[in-house]
Order: sequence, then structure tokens, then C-alpha cells
Amino acid sequence: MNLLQTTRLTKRFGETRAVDSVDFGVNEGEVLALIGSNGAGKTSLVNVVSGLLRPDSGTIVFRGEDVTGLSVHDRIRAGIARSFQLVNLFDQLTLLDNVALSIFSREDLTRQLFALADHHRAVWEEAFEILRQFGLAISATQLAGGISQGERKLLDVAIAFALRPRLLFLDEPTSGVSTREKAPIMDVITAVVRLNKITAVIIEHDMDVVFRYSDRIVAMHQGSILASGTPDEIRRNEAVTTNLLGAAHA
Amino acid sequence: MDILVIHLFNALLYASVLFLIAGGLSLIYGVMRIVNLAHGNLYAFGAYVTAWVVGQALAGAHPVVLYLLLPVGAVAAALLGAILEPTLLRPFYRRAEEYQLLVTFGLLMILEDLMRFFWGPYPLTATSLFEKMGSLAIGESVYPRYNLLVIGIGVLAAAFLWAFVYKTRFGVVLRATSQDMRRASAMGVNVNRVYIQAFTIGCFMAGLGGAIVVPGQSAVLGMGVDALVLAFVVVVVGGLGSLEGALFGALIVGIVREFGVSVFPEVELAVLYLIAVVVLLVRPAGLFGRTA
Amino acid sequence: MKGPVTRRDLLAKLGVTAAATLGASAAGFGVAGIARAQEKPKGTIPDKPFRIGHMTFFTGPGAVLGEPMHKGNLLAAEEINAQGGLLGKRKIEILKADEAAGLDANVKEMRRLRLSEKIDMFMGITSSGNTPALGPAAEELKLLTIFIDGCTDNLFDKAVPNPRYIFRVTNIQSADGSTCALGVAQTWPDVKKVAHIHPDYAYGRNCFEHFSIVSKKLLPKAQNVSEAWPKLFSTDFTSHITKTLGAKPDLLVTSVWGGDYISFYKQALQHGLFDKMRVATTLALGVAPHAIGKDHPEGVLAGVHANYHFSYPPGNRWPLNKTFVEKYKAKFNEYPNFQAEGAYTATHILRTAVEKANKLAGGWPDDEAIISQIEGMMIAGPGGYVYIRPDNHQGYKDAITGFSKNVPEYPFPILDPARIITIPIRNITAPPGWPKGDPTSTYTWIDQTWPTVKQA
Amino acid sequence: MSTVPLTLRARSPMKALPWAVPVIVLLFALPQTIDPYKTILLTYGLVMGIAALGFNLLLGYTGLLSFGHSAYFGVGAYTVALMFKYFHVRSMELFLLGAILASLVVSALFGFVCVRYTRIFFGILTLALSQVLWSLAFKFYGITGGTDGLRVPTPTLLGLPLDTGGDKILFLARNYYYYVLGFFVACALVMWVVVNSPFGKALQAIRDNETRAEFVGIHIRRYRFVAFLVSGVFTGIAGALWVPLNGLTTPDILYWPFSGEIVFMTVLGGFRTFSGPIFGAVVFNYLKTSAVGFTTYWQALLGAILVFLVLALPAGIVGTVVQLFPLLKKRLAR
Repeated sequence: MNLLQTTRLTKRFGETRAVDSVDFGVNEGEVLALIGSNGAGKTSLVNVVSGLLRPDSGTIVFRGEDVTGLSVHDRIRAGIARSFQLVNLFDQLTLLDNVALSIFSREDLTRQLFALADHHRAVWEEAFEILRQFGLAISATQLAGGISQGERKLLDVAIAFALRPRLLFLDEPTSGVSTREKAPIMDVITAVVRLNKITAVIIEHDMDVVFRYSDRIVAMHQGSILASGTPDEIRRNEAVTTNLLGAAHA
Repeated sequence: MDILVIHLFNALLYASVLFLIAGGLSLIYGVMRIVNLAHGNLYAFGAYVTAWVVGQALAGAHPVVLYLLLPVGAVAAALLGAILEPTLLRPFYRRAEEYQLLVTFGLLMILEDLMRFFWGPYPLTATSLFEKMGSLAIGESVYPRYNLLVIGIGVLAAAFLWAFVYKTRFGVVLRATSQDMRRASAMGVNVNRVYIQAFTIGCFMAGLGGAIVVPGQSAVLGMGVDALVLAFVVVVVGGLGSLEGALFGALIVGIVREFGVSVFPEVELAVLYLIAVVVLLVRPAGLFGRTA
Repeated sequence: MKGPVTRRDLLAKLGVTAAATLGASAAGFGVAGIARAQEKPKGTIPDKPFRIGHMTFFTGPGAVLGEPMHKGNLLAAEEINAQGGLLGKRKIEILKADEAAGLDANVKEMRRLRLSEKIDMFMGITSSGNTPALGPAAEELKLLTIFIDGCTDNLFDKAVPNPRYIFRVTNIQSADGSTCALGVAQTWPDVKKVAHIHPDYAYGRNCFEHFSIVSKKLLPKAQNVSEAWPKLFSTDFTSHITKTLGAKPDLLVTSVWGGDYISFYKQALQHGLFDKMRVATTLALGVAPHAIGKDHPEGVLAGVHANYHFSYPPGNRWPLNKTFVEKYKAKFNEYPNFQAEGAYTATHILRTAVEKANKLAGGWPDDEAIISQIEGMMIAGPGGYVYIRPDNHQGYKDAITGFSKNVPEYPFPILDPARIITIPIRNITAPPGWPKGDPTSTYTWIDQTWPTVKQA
Repeated sequence: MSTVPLTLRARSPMKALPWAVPVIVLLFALPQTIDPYKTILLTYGLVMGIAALGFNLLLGYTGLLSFGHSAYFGVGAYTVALMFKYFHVRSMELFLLGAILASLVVSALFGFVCVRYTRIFFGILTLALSQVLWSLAFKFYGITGGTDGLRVPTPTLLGLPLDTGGDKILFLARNYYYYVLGFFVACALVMWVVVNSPFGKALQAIRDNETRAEFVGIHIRRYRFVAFLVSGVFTGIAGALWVPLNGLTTPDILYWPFSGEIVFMTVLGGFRTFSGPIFGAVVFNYLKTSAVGFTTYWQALLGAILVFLVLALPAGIVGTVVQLFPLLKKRLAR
């Protein structure tokens, strides 16, 4: 069944239409890869859907409800979470805090002024468990500012994941890390995602990664959807091969 | 009737001085993204230097000479600025704003006392300049010619500044830097030089404000702090970093204050600050400001 | 006073006289003089120095009043130390403290001086905003104190209604406004439209109130046509002057003083204000006599805080003043103002009290003994007789004001010797036992006891 | 799972006790050993400490630099003065209650306006708003007494009559000191809980990364607003507690340089640490008092110290010590 559906979603920057009346759907339970060359509008689409940008026109329906007008934090409540291509962390807090914060927020505990955070044992246990799933347990008490780029990418995802979203956008989870690190990171992420049966949309350049990890692929080009299908279908799709794969592999 | 005209003149008088102070403040912020809490003291500094120099020269100097001495205060303030920027402020551009505010706050305290150290606690005057020009008859009232001169200088300064920023090559560099410091330096602009120049000009304006004020009034301690808060109102109304804004804001403040004094004395000051608040609410970046 | 009274009657009753004879109110009091030879003190006197904490404005615009105050204190201390100190033994030591640090800091500083510097006495204070805070603080510290100025009625009306340790030597503030009004009533009885420009703080308000109440009694026809309240220590009066001119009054009353007044009169000159109306001031020549230029118009009612101008009493009739002015001029190369006179007198009040107390009991007198000597003391100072009223510890000296005049002897205007106006102070201040009132006891006293003159 | 208790114990509230307890004990003991004057100074310090704590909830934990905290301090103080003037209240508890309510209202009003902005705009806006209050206190002579301010006599504590026989100094140095100390400890405790609460974590998240905070579902403005309220009320309480020390409220405490002093003391101690502002407040108070006593150029002296501080010890005194501590440990270990 259709978890997210946008209709004629449009976002302009001046003349350029970053997102050009896109009808984009995500099905419950799938891991979807969003591909396309730079400037194809992938990130813009995610930004609009996740609420970072306001669309110029079109609607976003999530679980049968129109969320187009919702503020970011309300979308989070509704169950749409995302990670960031350029990592967005709380650098002066520990990894544990970074993750725990998502849980506090999710459980609506952040409005507690006069209770010690540390007394919410369950939250910390869960936070620690999540860190472990992402292989970050060892640095749990370090400051997020002080860990390696690879770990930062994972933590960024972990923060989003800790919200237990129904739909998780992962914006280039392996960008900016060495090719050696790419595979391990993707393994961890996809493992966690599948294990927890989270519907995920992954923006990715690296086609090997894409074909290996996704159930379905949506290819974007110049702000609109070029093609959509299983990895095999996409491999065989003319338009895609000419417009994207060639470019990507060249 | 003539009283109304005079009220108007007063408003303009006040506005032109405020414009010089606030314009400098705004220019500096626009280019360097620094709010200089000690800016008011540079205004005071200009006033003291001019008063002092005129006082020294007074003995037998030709009146014309005295008038030529007027801008000395401005130059002095500019020099002071040229010293302060590289020594005190430069280390802070990469630091958080609170540090910049604090260091200029400390500077404010230091300058306040330095002026007392040099010129003593007593007010310094240069009234001879104010008196020599006599007064102009307006209807059945008279108005000091000197005040008209100040208004003139204010207008001229505004014109010059405008031409400088929009018509000269340096103006282009200045604006480029204020738009995007990184790109400017990428394009080979020597940002450090631009900064010191901008800061110096800002201080020059403040100093000029003080220099032209002092003959009509006098240089007193604490004049800087009072001026600063009003300059804030001006730049907030006009928009931090916008010269047009500073001009416009100065006019508003000048007029409101002038009629505040006669019409609603109790809330004369409060109204000014409230204007600032309202503007910030309606247009956070001020009436002429670029939205940050 | 009952029944219809003419202005002339009332002025006469109040003893408002031009070029008055001295010491009218001195009669019947044991008068202590200032410069007289030291007698041998009784008993043994410790020779540890007598420390006076002197707090006044050493910084900021208020320093035009503060510095002379300190100088007056210094001069007197020197005279006394030259004779070996208090009772020939205890040299006076003066610790400076800056009043400009702000009220909060001033209260702290007074405590520090007493509790950790162990001062024996506190003197000074210029701002009438500060005494109401420091008075109670001094009482709390049981600290013998003579305030020189800070002369707000509020201090002994409300802040410290029953003072024990604190005194004040210069005339009570309300005398300023009243004296100014009486001067006007006597000189320009025909004023109809009055405009006011006062600094927006205690002193300005007080002058406005007392001028108003007195003129209500003596100038019932006069009405208030304009008020302007510039910030204290602001030097831009353009707007306020314009407002005043716009109201077309025939008299301007102003209590603007110090550097403010200099800026004011220069600007007023250029606006032709002095040609359009008469001007009555409360403090024009009072602050720094030598700072006023010869361009200052003559014939302005030029107040001296109802206290003292160095040109009066004239030296030939009052040698004390002659010697004081000469010494002061020689030492500081400027002319003393009322603050200097006040501090000088206050220091000698201390000396006199200590000597008298010593005569009675011998040895170094304790504070109680000194206090009981100061209470009710009548002493001749440079400015004339000062009487310290025992009930409220307030110093009273005959009020004086006059008219600005340029004379060849001085490079600045002085009070026209021919037209000095003096008023016996007790005629314009609430008598002992008068209930504390609002805004001031003197105000309610004038309001309730003075008749309103019938227009003659 | 086994490591969780470990990591948590490493950061449990108990960790604060080893240094908090001795400090409090010391504070309780001090008045017995030092002279009244020093005790009174310390009282000032503790009062300002409360204000600085409140201020730092915004600067240190939410990342908002307010240059208008004189407003809430002043509101607290003037509430006390006006309560006495118009209703002849003498009870310190009632004063505090009034001050809390008043500062709550004002900070709600100002907060509503201010939390939409950050950085320099926030600073200037708070400054402008505080100046509004200042000019009203300054101009409405009839109500506020203008620059004369309003006198407030010694209040009654806990409804008890003064047992010091009207000796104000003794009262301040004993009864009132302990009274303030009590409030100080309470306030510090409350603030400590607040910054360590889930809410506090959310604030720090907002400080570190506004966008991401939004993307973990935090309604930023609302949280800033609440932080603003707490901050304002703390400062208001400080203002009320300050009045009996000074005996008088004047517009000075509403004028913007006083806000500057609050920033000063916070940075002096170090706004990245919890105890920094408290420490800074106490030290600043001694600093200013001795500077004023030491030279008429006290202002320049303080200014120089501030500049030096920002140049050399941006982390503040406590902050620097905290940074050096591990190094020292290493040294000692070798």
C-alpha cells in the first residue's frame, strides 16, 4: 500500500524548476533508491517532502493525510524523518545524547523541565542499543564533534533512525567518505533498516551501492521522474542508461 | 509658524548628527558583521579632540582657521579606528558574536576613562565656533547659523558617502565584501584591507558627528553611551548595514524626538525604543535591510 | 497671617531684602567662629589620624561640583593639621571615593570605607539622588556623617526622619525654588506667563514644585505655559529652547546647572531667548563661578543654590569670607563655590564640636558627644552663620540670590553687589515639629500657612 | 547492555556532589569567620549569581546572547519597591512572589517578541526592549521617583521580627545572608535540574544545531520561549533579593550597561560550564568593588580585564580550569 504520495509537486529556484510537478510514491516496507545526476532534483525533492523547503505547488499525502502544510516538527511526529548529506549533528553533546534526544523527543519527554534526563533509564538503554546497532557503542560518551567522518555519517543516520520513523530519507549516507568505508557503512545502515522493517528512501550516486541494496529505484532527471522500477528494469531502461548511468560511470 | 520651521530645523540637526554616528555603525556592521558597542565613544572622542584643538588654537587664531580645525576630531577618530581594528577586533572575526560584543563593550569602558584621563572630568567646549556665526532671522525668531551648517554637513556627508559606496571602485569592493566575504577574497580582494578601511571610515563618520556637535553643545563624559543607544534605534529602524536605512532612520528618530520633547515628554524616549521594536517585528532586517 | 495681604507686606514679613544686613538669625545663639587659636585640649588624646571618607563626583559631569567640594574639605583639613590636627593631635586623613560609580556601588563603597577602611567619619555627596540611599546606609553603619550637598528635602522628610548620625550642611533644596520665586516676586511682580526648563531628576522636580507653590502665593496671576525636562547632563537644549520660545512666556525659570547650564545659555543666546523673556535661574552662578563667560547676559536672576557666592558677604564686612576666598584661590587657582564653602565649613563644624566636647569631658570625645555638640551648633562660616537644627540635623543659612553682572575686577559675571537678595532661612522652611509632608514638608507648610496676596 | 550503567554512572547527578557539598558547607560557615562587610559582599555575589544562572540558560545552553537582562532584574526590583510604596508590603516572601509573577509576565511579553530572532538581532531587540522599561522608570517620576528611585525598608523574613535589634548591618550579614544563601542553593539546584532535564538537552541541541533540532521534532520557538521565561524569572528573583541589600531601586539597574555587567560576569566565570556564571558573579562583584575603591579609573580597569579575558581566557575562569584539569591529572600521573 502507498505510504507517501506526492502529486504535481513543484519547487522553483528562480527560473529553474528543481522539482517539476513530480508524482512520487513510496510503498510501505520497501527500500527505495532515488538516483540521478547532480542537480537532478533528488535532494530538493527530499527537502520539500521532509519540510525543509516549502513547495510552490502540489500536495504531499502521507498515510492518507495531507501533510503539505505541516511544519517540520509536525512531520517528524507524523513519522517522516531524514538524515543529511552534509552531516547535521549536535557537536557539543555526546553520541549518547545525540541519539537519546531523538528518543526523548519521540516519547514527548522533552517538555519535562524538572526531571533529570538521566533518570529515564529506558531511554538511555535504547539509545545505547541503537548506537550498538550502528557500531558506535565504543564512542558512546565522546562528543559528536570529535569522531571520524565515517562515524559522523552513521550517527547522523542513527539520530534519524532513533525517531522510529515510518518513512526514513537517507540523503547520500556514504557521500564524503572513502570508497573503502562506503560498503561497511551501507551494510550497517541497510541491515538496521531491514531489521526494523523501516520504509526507507536512499539518495545515492554510487550505482553498485544502489543496485545492491534497493528493492526499487526511481531515477530523476532535470527535476522530474525519468523512470521507476526494480534494479533490473532500471538497468535495462534506455533513458536511464543514456542520461544517468553513462554520466555516473564516466 | 516660524516656530514650526525651527522645530523642523532642530529635527534635521539632530538627524544629521545621528546619521553620521549610525551610518558609521551601520557601514561597519554591513561590511564586517561586527556591532561595535564602543562606537559611541568614537563619536565622543571626535568631540573631545575638536574641542581641545580649537581650545588650543583659540588664542589669536583666525576664525577661518578655527573652522578648518573642525574636522580634526573626525580624523583623530579615524586614526583611532585604524589602530583598533587590526589590534583588537581582527582576532575575533572567526569567533562567536558574543565575544565581539564583549570585547567592544570592554573597549567602551576603557575609552570612556581614557578620555577622562586626557581631558579631565570637566566638559570641553568650542563654543566660539558656534557664536562667531551668529543667528539667522526666521520670521520673528532667530536661529543659530551654525546649526544650519551642521545640517549642511550632514547632507553633504550623506551625499559623499552615497557617491563613495555606489560610484567608486572601492565602493564596489566594499559592497562585494559585505555581500559575501569569502567570494570576495576568492576574487582576490584583500579582505583585511577592506575591513580596516571600512572600520576607519565608520569611525571617521562617528568622529565627524562629534566634531560638528561640540561647538553647539560641548564634550561631556557619557555622551558616547547615550548616543550609541540612539544610534542603535536608528540602525534597527533603517536596517543594520544599510546606509539609506541609517539616513531614513535618523530622520525618523530626529523628527519623533523633536516633537516628543514638546508633545509627549514623558514617553519621548520610550517611543523611540518602541519604534525600533515594532520595526524589528514587522521587518526583522529593518526597513532597508537585506534579510539576513 | 490672616486677611488680605499685599505682596509688599508678605515680602516684608518674609524678610526678603535687597543687600541685607548679616546674621539676622544669629541673634541669641552662642556663635562659634572658624579661625581662632587652638586651646590646650583636656586629657590625653590618641595621635592616630582621624580618617574621613570623602565621597563625591570625581568623574563624570558632576565633577564640576565634586572637585570643589573635595578641595574645600582639603583646605580646612590643612588648616587644622597645621595646628597639629584635631585637638592638636589627630591629623585629618581624607580617603577619596567616587560618587559616579553608581548608587549600588556607592552604598557598597560606604560600607567598605566604614567596615574595612575603618573611617571615623563620612563627608561629601553631591547628588540629591544619592543621599536618600546613603543616609540610611550611614545610620545603619552608625557612621558619623556630614553630607555637604545632596540637599533633597526627601532625606530628612522621608528617608531618615529621625537622624542620629547624619547631618547636612548646605541649605535644604526647597529653599532653592522658594528663593528663586521670591526673587522673581520682588523684582518682576508683573510676570503672567511662566515657562520652565528643569533637568529631569530630583533637583529639577524639587525646584519646579517649590517655585510653583511660592508663586501661587505671591504671583497668583502668573500661569505655567510650558514645561521642558531635559535629561540631566545632556548638553543639547535646542528642542527645549524652541518649545519654550513657542510658548511665548515673559519669564523662564530654569534649574539647569553646571556644564549643562553653560551649553544652555550659549544655545539660548543664539536663539535670542534672553531678548524675548526674563530668565530666573536657581544655580547659574553657583556651580563654577569662573566657568560662565562675559557673554552671559546681565540682569538674569542668577541663583547660587540659595547658599553662597564667593562675592558675598563682601570681605570688608565679613573677613572670614575674604580669607577663605584668598586661601582657596591661592591654593587651587579658582574661586570657591557653595560646595567648597560647605565642605570647608563642615570640617570646621567637626573641629569645633570635637573641641567643645573635649572641654566638657576631656580626652577624645566619642561620637555621641560630638553629635550632641553639632546638634544646635551655630557657627560662622565664610558664607555667614550656619545653624544646625537639632531636630532634623539640617544646616540652615540665610538664603541668597542675585543678578548676574559683569564687573571689571573679574573675567566672569558675579552677583551684582548692589542688588543681592537675602532671605532669613527660617522664613522659607518648615519649622521644627511641622508634620512630614508630600512632596516636602516645606511645600505643605507654605501651602497651608502662607496667605495668597491680593493683587495690588 | 552491560556498559550502559557504566556510561550512565560516569555522568550521574551524584558526580556533582563531591564539589557541590563542600562549597555549600563553606558558604554556610563563612559568615562566622569573615567580617560583616565581606559577608555582605558575598551576599551581593550570590544574588548576582542567581541572575547569571538565569542569563546563562539563554547564552550557555540555548545559544542566545541577551543584552537586555537588566529588564528582568529591574522588574524584580521595582516590583518590590512598588509593592511597598502602594501596598506597604514588608514580607520578603510576598516581595519574591510578586517579583516572580511580574518578571514572568514581562519575560513572557518580551520573549514572545524576541524568540523569533537569533544572534545579533536577538541581542539588539532585547536591548531595545530593556531600554523601553528604563526610559519609563526614568521618566515617570510620580510613580518610580525618576532617578531618585524608590526606598525600601528592611523587609521581614519568613514573617519573623528582626532579632538583630534593628542593626541593619548585622541583619544583612547574618539573617539576610542565610536567607539569600537558601534561595541561592534552591535556585542553583532547580537550574541544575533544568539544564540536565530532557528539556535542557533539547535546548543544548537547539544551541548546537537549530536545523537538526527541528528535524528530531523539537518546536524550536516554543522551547526558546520557555527558556526565556525561566531565564527571566531567575533574573527577576535576583532583582528582588538585591533590593534589601541596596535599600533603594533606581533606573541604573534597568540601563543597558547593567545588562553588559551580567554578560561580563557570566563570561568571566565561563558560560560553557554550569558553575561558571555563579563563580563569575561572585568574583566580578569583588572585582568591581575593589576596583572602585582602588582607583577612580575603575572603569578602564574592568574594561581591560574584560578584553584580556576574551582574548586570553575565552572559556572563562572555571571553563579554563575544567579544560586544564585532565592535563594536570596526566602531569601528576607521570
